[in-house]
Amino acid sequence: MTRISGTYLAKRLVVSYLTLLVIMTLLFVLLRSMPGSFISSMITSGMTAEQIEQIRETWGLNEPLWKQYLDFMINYQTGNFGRSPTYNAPVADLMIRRMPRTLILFGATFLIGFIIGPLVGMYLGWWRGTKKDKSIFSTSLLLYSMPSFWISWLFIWVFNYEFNLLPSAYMFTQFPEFQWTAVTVMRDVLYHIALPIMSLTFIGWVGAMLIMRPTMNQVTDEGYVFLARAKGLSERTVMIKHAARNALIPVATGAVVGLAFLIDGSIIIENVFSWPGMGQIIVSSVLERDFPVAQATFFLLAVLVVIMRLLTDIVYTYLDPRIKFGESE
Amino acid sequence: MSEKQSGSSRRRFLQGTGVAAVSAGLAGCSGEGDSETETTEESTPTEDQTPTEVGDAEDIPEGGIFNFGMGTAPNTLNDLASSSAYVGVITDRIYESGAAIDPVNFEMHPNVFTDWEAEVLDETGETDQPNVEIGFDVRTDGLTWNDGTEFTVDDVIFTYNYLLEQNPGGFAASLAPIESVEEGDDRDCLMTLNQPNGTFAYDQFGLPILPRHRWEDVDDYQTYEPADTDFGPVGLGPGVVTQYNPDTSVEVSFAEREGEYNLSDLDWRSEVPGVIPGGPFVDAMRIRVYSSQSALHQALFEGDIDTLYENIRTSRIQDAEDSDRLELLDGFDTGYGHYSFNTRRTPLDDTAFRQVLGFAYDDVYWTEQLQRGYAQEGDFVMPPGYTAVRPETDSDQEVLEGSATQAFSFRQTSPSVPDVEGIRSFLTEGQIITGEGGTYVGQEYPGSLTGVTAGQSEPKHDYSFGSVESDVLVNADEEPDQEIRIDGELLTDVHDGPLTMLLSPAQEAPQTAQMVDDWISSLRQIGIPVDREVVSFNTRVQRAYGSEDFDMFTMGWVNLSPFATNTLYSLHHSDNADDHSVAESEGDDDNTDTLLNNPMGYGVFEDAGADDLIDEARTTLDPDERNQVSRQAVERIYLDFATMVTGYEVTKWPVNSADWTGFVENIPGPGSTYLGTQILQVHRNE
Amino acid sequence: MATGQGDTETEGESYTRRWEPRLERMKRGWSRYTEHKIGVVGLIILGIYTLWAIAPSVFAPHSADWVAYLGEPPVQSRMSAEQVRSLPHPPAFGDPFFAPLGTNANGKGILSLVIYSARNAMYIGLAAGLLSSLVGVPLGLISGFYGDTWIDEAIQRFVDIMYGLPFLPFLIVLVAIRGITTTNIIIGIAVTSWLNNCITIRGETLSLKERSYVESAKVAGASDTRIIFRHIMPNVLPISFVFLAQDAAGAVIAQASLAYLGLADFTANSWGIMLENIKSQGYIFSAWWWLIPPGVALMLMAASFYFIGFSMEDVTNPQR
Amino acid sequence: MDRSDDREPLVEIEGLRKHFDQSQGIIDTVLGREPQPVRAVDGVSLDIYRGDTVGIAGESGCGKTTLGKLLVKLYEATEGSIRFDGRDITELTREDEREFRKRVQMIFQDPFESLNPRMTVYDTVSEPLKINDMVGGYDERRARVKQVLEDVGLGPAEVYLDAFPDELSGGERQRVAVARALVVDPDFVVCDEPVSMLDVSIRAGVLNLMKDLQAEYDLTYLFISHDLSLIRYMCDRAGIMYLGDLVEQGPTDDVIDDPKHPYTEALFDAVPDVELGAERRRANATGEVPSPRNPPSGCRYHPRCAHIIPPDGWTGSQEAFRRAYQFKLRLRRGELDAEAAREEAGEPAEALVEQGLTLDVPEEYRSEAEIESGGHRVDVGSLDLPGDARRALTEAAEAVLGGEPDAAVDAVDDVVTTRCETEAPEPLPSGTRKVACHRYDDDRLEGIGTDDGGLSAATAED
Repeated sequence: MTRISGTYLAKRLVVSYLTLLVIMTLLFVLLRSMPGSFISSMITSGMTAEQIEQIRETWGLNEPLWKQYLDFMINYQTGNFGRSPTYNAPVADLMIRRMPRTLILFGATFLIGFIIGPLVGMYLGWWRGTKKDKSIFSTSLLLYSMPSFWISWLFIWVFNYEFNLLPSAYMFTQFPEFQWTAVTVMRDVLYHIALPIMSLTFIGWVGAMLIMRPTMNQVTDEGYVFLARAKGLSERTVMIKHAARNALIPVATGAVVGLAFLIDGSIIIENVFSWPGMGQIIVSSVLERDFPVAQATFFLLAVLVVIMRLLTDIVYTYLDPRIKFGESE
Repeated sequence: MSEKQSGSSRRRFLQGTGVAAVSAGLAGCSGEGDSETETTEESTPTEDQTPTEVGDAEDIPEGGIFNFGMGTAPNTLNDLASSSAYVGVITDRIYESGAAIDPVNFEMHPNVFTDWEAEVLDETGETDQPNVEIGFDVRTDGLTWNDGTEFTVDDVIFTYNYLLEQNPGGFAASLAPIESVEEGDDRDCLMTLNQPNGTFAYDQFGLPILPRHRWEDVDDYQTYEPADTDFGPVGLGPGVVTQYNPDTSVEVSFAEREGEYNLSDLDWRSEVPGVIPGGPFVDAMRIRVYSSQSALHQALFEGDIDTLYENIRTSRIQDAEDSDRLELLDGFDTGYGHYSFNTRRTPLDDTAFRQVLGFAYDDVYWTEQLQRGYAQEGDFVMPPGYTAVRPETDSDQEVLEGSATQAFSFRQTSPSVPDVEGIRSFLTEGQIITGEGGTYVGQEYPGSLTGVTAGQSEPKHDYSFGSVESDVLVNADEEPDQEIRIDGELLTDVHDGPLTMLLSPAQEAPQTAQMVDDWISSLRQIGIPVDREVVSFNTRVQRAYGSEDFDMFTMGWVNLSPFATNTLYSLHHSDNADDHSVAESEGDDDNTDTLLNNPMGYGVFEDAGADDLIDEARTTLDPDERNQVSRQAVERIYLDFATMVTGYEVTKWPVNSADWTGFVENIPGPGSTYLGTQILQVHRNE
Repeated sequence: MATGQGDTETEGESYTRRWEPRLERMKRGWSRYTEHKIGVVGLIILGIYTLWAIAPSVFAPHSADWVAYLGEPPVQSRMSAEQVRSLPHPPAFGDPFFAPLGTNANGKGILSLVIYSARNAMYIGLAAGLLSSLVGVPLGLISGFYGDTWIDEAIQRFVDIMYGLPFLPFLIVLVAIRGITTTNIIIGIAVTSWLNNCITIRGETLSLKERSYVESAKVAGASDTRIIFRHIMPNVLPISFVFLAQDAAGAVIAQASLAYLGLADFTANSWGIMLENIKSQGYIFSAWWWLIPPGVALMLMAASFYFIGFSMEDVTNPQR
Repeated sequence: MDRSDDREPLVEIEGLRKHFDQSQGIIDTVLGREPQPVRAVDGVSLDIYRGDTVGIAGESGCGKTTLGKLLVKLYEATEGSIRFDGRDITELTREDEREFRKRVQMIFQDPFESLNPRMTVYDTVSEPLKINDMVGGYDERRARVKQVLEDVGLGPAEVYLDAFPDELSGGERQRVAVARALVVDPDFVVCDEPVSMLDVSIRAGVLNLMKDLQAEYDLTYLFISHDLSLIRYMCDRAGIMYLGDLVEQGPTDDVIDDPKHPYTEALFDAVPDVELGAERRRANATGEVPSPRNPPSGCRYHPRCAHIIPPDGWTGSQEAFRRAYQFKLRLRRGELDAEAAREEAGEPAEALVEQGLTLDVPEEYRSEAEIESGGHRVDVGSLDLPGDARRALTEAAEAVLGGEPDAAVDAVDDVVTTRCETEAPEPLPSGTRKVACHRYDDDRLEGIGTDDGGLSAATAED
């Protein structure tokens, strides 16, 4: 069982880092190519040229672009994300405040989606071609085709507007009157997260299912499954213990795709449900040309994606000992 | 009109997401309630300078928490650095200013300053205008900072000098005329202005008073964040910030304020109809932030909040009326929506041509169809609630209704169909509405109300109509039969392409987009090649106000001054316009990327401008005289038609009347501009 | 040599004989496709949408400019205040007007708008799908064919970088830079969605080029171009069609998401815009006839693309 | 020998090497890391005569397929030369290359992979004609294709012309592959395991067909297979490959009946059915095939060799040396299990020596003690191990137990040495063939050595 070699890991880390640098460069160029600037909302009638110059200086816009670029690249190496003009606060504070909220939403959705998805995919792959498979598969494709905001509205309509069962805004009760204990806070968060998660996972699990189904189907033809069956093990045992384990590998890699879905989904969902995370500000910061915030959110999401890619590679090796990275055959 | 700018001493943007849904039926109507009230002397305070115990207040039940909702997050508690109206919802509870305006009569009253007196000096400063010295006294008795610290005259002097030194963008216009503020001999303080200003109590006394012990050490106001300090922002106001989660919720407590607050007990309050002295009566105001208007309204109807910022959206008015819990309070617009034209460009340089653009604007479609009656037809650059400076004042015409306000109303052959032939002959016959009475495109015009005339007496260009040739019109769905010629040439040749209207993406203002469509369609039917370009708010601000690179654009103003002069100066005076005619020849000193509020270039050219009237109004100290000149300026601006006022909103402010009472109605911006008044007097129902 | 057997055939006959087997093959492929019910359903749905897109006026009860109470343009009158207040109007069948799915707040018929919007969605879906295939497939082919060279490395690093830019926010920036028009939205979607195509096609090409039929073509002297176009491309195309279908579905949904965020061309008739309008005008919970149809139409279009795509995958994938 | 005298070789291979670079990432290049190539073919020299069928045999991974592909120019050689019909094929002009492509063809192993699933039989078979512009019109081409198809036994051709590969059986496919190779009327065909993927029942048909076609088309074959019986059946001459090099080549019958190289010997031992009725044995070779990325020095086979040559002064038996050498190898690879030795009863160093002297070979070659202990120990006493060697081993074992592996290696290095480890043997003529083994160095120079009585197979007779 080869594990990942140190040099391979080091190499991947270096490549990931370089990739991030390029992404940052791209980000800088893209964001600065947008017309307009946050400075528009700060400059007012009657201001003197010096005042305007002073504002530009405060926000570092008077520097030549290459200098701004260099500052950006260098500052980010030291974790200095700058200051947001629209929030009048260090961007890092903003990120620290909002990132965990988004990660909670991400994490929960990811977990649920990647439990339901592969399970259903396993089932469908195993029974591929049967009526059950066909009907469930086509239904799930229908779900997959729904715009996430639309399904959110439908859920809010049913669960909030009509029956008032679940709240449609915030991550927890604002101005709570109950005692703050671990249990109450937990319950409160669960109560609030229910609708956003339902909306996201309602669509999200299909992605994992789509990956699981064909690979599961493929492994059913493999010898070891045949062998397990021949041994007289029950269908269920064979399906879960022998086939599914091996079919999980592509699902692990598919997690990156799932992440992309989550990022897109969370932008929409956070906006629909007043969930105060990263998704909310990423759109508004672009629209308001708040470059420091936009840069930081994009950057952090890129870091997330890059880390996930790395992790999936590692998970990959552990799931499938046949695959060796950085090892010669 | 989803995005607006505020034209008061503070420029505040309602950020893109806030729907400024126009509301309120015409029933119960505009200006009627208090239209007789004249704007009175505001430079001299009313007599009462000491707080009095108000008998009524004792009967008013105190306590309770008032829940407030907003659709945009307040990003900071730094009142100086922010221009967001949503920040003001919080900071206006914290900071007080020298003088206060009452929302009913628009009079200036003592607030932190007890009384004042202005004297025009002989000497002149850098400007050619005579300097003015204002002496004022400061209320130090019975008033403390909200952290309990003692308030002194020194704080006031510090504030003005600090602001002069830092010159925050939002206050620049009010600070510019201030020469100095120092300790006085007879009076507590002496302020010197470099020019006479009849509305100094509104402008210069409207600046927030800052605590020296907090701001002294702040070297750069822009990066200071009061929310990060252990107490939060310190001011003279009734509130303290006790919880601040800018993304979701903020609590402003009145019960937990340290020290004494007596500004709501001032005598003048009991004399203003509808105003209840003695507040605030609630323990706290809790502000919840929602990420969308849908969520915000959802919360209102679910009872999570008692009211929301600004307005209820049109689509929920019926629901609110059906609700037992909610009541809709009527109010007025504090600004106007407009289409503005770049008078530097041919043929927009011609008043006659611009007036035709007005003939094509279907006001009724806008107010009745798109806004469902929750908007008023636009005419003058002062909203109908500011009666003192409306040209109808001193005439027999009703506000908004008189035929003199209908000079540029939609010319139609049958409902919603433009009178193409009539409009074309208006142009070809060389007609122009100068202010003289007459019949223009089949509609009577009685002549101007104030006797002013337009800057131009006859058209600049020779207009004719010929075969359709420009691409825009050839491909147009409207299929016009003729196209306009300007001095014998195609518009697209004279102007280098069709006229282009800049408007926002329809995300929150689909009605505006629809209206522009309808207007463009009418213009095309007439034979004028017009196109449309969708650009985001920021881009539009930059294109229009920054580089003046536009033909026409749509936007709106809120929070205009009820005293007109300041607003007229900053929005319609040539001082606030870049003169691009100079750019080509001599240097670009006169052309900056500064966001100047007069992008039309109105007043830059001789044939269209109200500079003289505005200048006169600004330096006139007598209020009556000043208002009269202002009215003339307003009508001149109307006739010159560099900016087309498309409408005023009818405000419907939803409040939870089942639990709360004490609101003032029929004032401008009841849920926004004068939200402070409401918060001071809201109290529990018995 | 072997013509001695006496089979003298004309040009035409020989031509038919050459093509017959291909037709036969297509027929067989088709019959294999039709075994997948969802594929057929997808085709039927898409067929209906295509008809809507080509001739909406035949199917819609009104034109897209029709307005409740007033009828088709040119309109010579206005709605009364009461009429305006009745909007958005629930489904009506002749009294006071005919609008089987009701109207929106401006009095436009929902059914008509839904039908007229098919063209926009079709256009965006197919154009974006095609465009992203046109980028992704050649890049994947090149990357795979020159696997393990600097060309491949460069393309793969580029893909890595693009993966690091989250799709929707990146799209927002692109649209912000280039302006909000349908064309730019399509370009934006294509620019961000070719990655999966590229990676899959690359993998496929990598394995195909190791097949011995490619080697035997090389032994016979085939050029790189011939190998790519004659041997690899035909084996890769079916998958790229699958991706085209999936990209098209993704594009339709992405456009709706952009519309939700207010970044779509509002003058176009589109389902996303209809949904954006119901949000911005505030009728989400009060006009189900306006909320449901555009969403269902969108869902069915995306689903039909998915249906077709996955059925094709089954057909082209010889596994089963 | 007789055949080679009167004919010109069609293909002459000299010192051919093909090294595959492990893909070099940017990072490696930046860091200047040395690539460690896979030495797939490493110094092959071989002549193939017109009309011959030359077989190449060897375990999978020994480089025989690479050799085949080098011959048809699918790969460029890293070093060495291939001359086809007198011309170096690495220096062909465009025109010559065209000619070369017509004259040299290859038949691949897997008929399921070697036919493009999206091309009909006609398209596939006619493709080389089209590429090389060989036959004029469509009809002519079609006729040519039909004829070849019928030649390969796919008649009537009409039935097959428009068929797709997935409609054909494996045998039919391979016949199509043969037809494709023959359609250009080549001189030389490389057959890479042409029947290994086919059912046993149809192998003979295809093989016989190939034999028939050889006569009909006047072909020269290079026949690559791991199956020695096939080689024997098909080939006039055979070459045995090990780790990229030919260790022995000569007339098939000679090579098979009388293998000279220890590897050949082991290889044939491994094949039970070379001679029917012969006693079934397993290869007397230790361990596994080493990585071609880092092949052993000297004779590549020496670590596994049963006949490894003791140094001149060796007083013990050859078997004892072989075991002592295994001890040294284990020592170097760090495979000696000190823990296990400590747990054993008795002296740990002794136990370690016993452990190190075991042979990882099939049971029939093991000593009794080994069999008893399950391959973990040998009875040192029964081995004819010279005293100094014995001492060196014990010393080394103690060093290992003391945690000084370097010292351990030093201890045995001087005592347990062999020419096989240090000198690469040249393929030298030995009778009718060429053998690359040091045992035959002396043979050529001064007759066969006398001290290799341990040889289990027949010794060389000349």
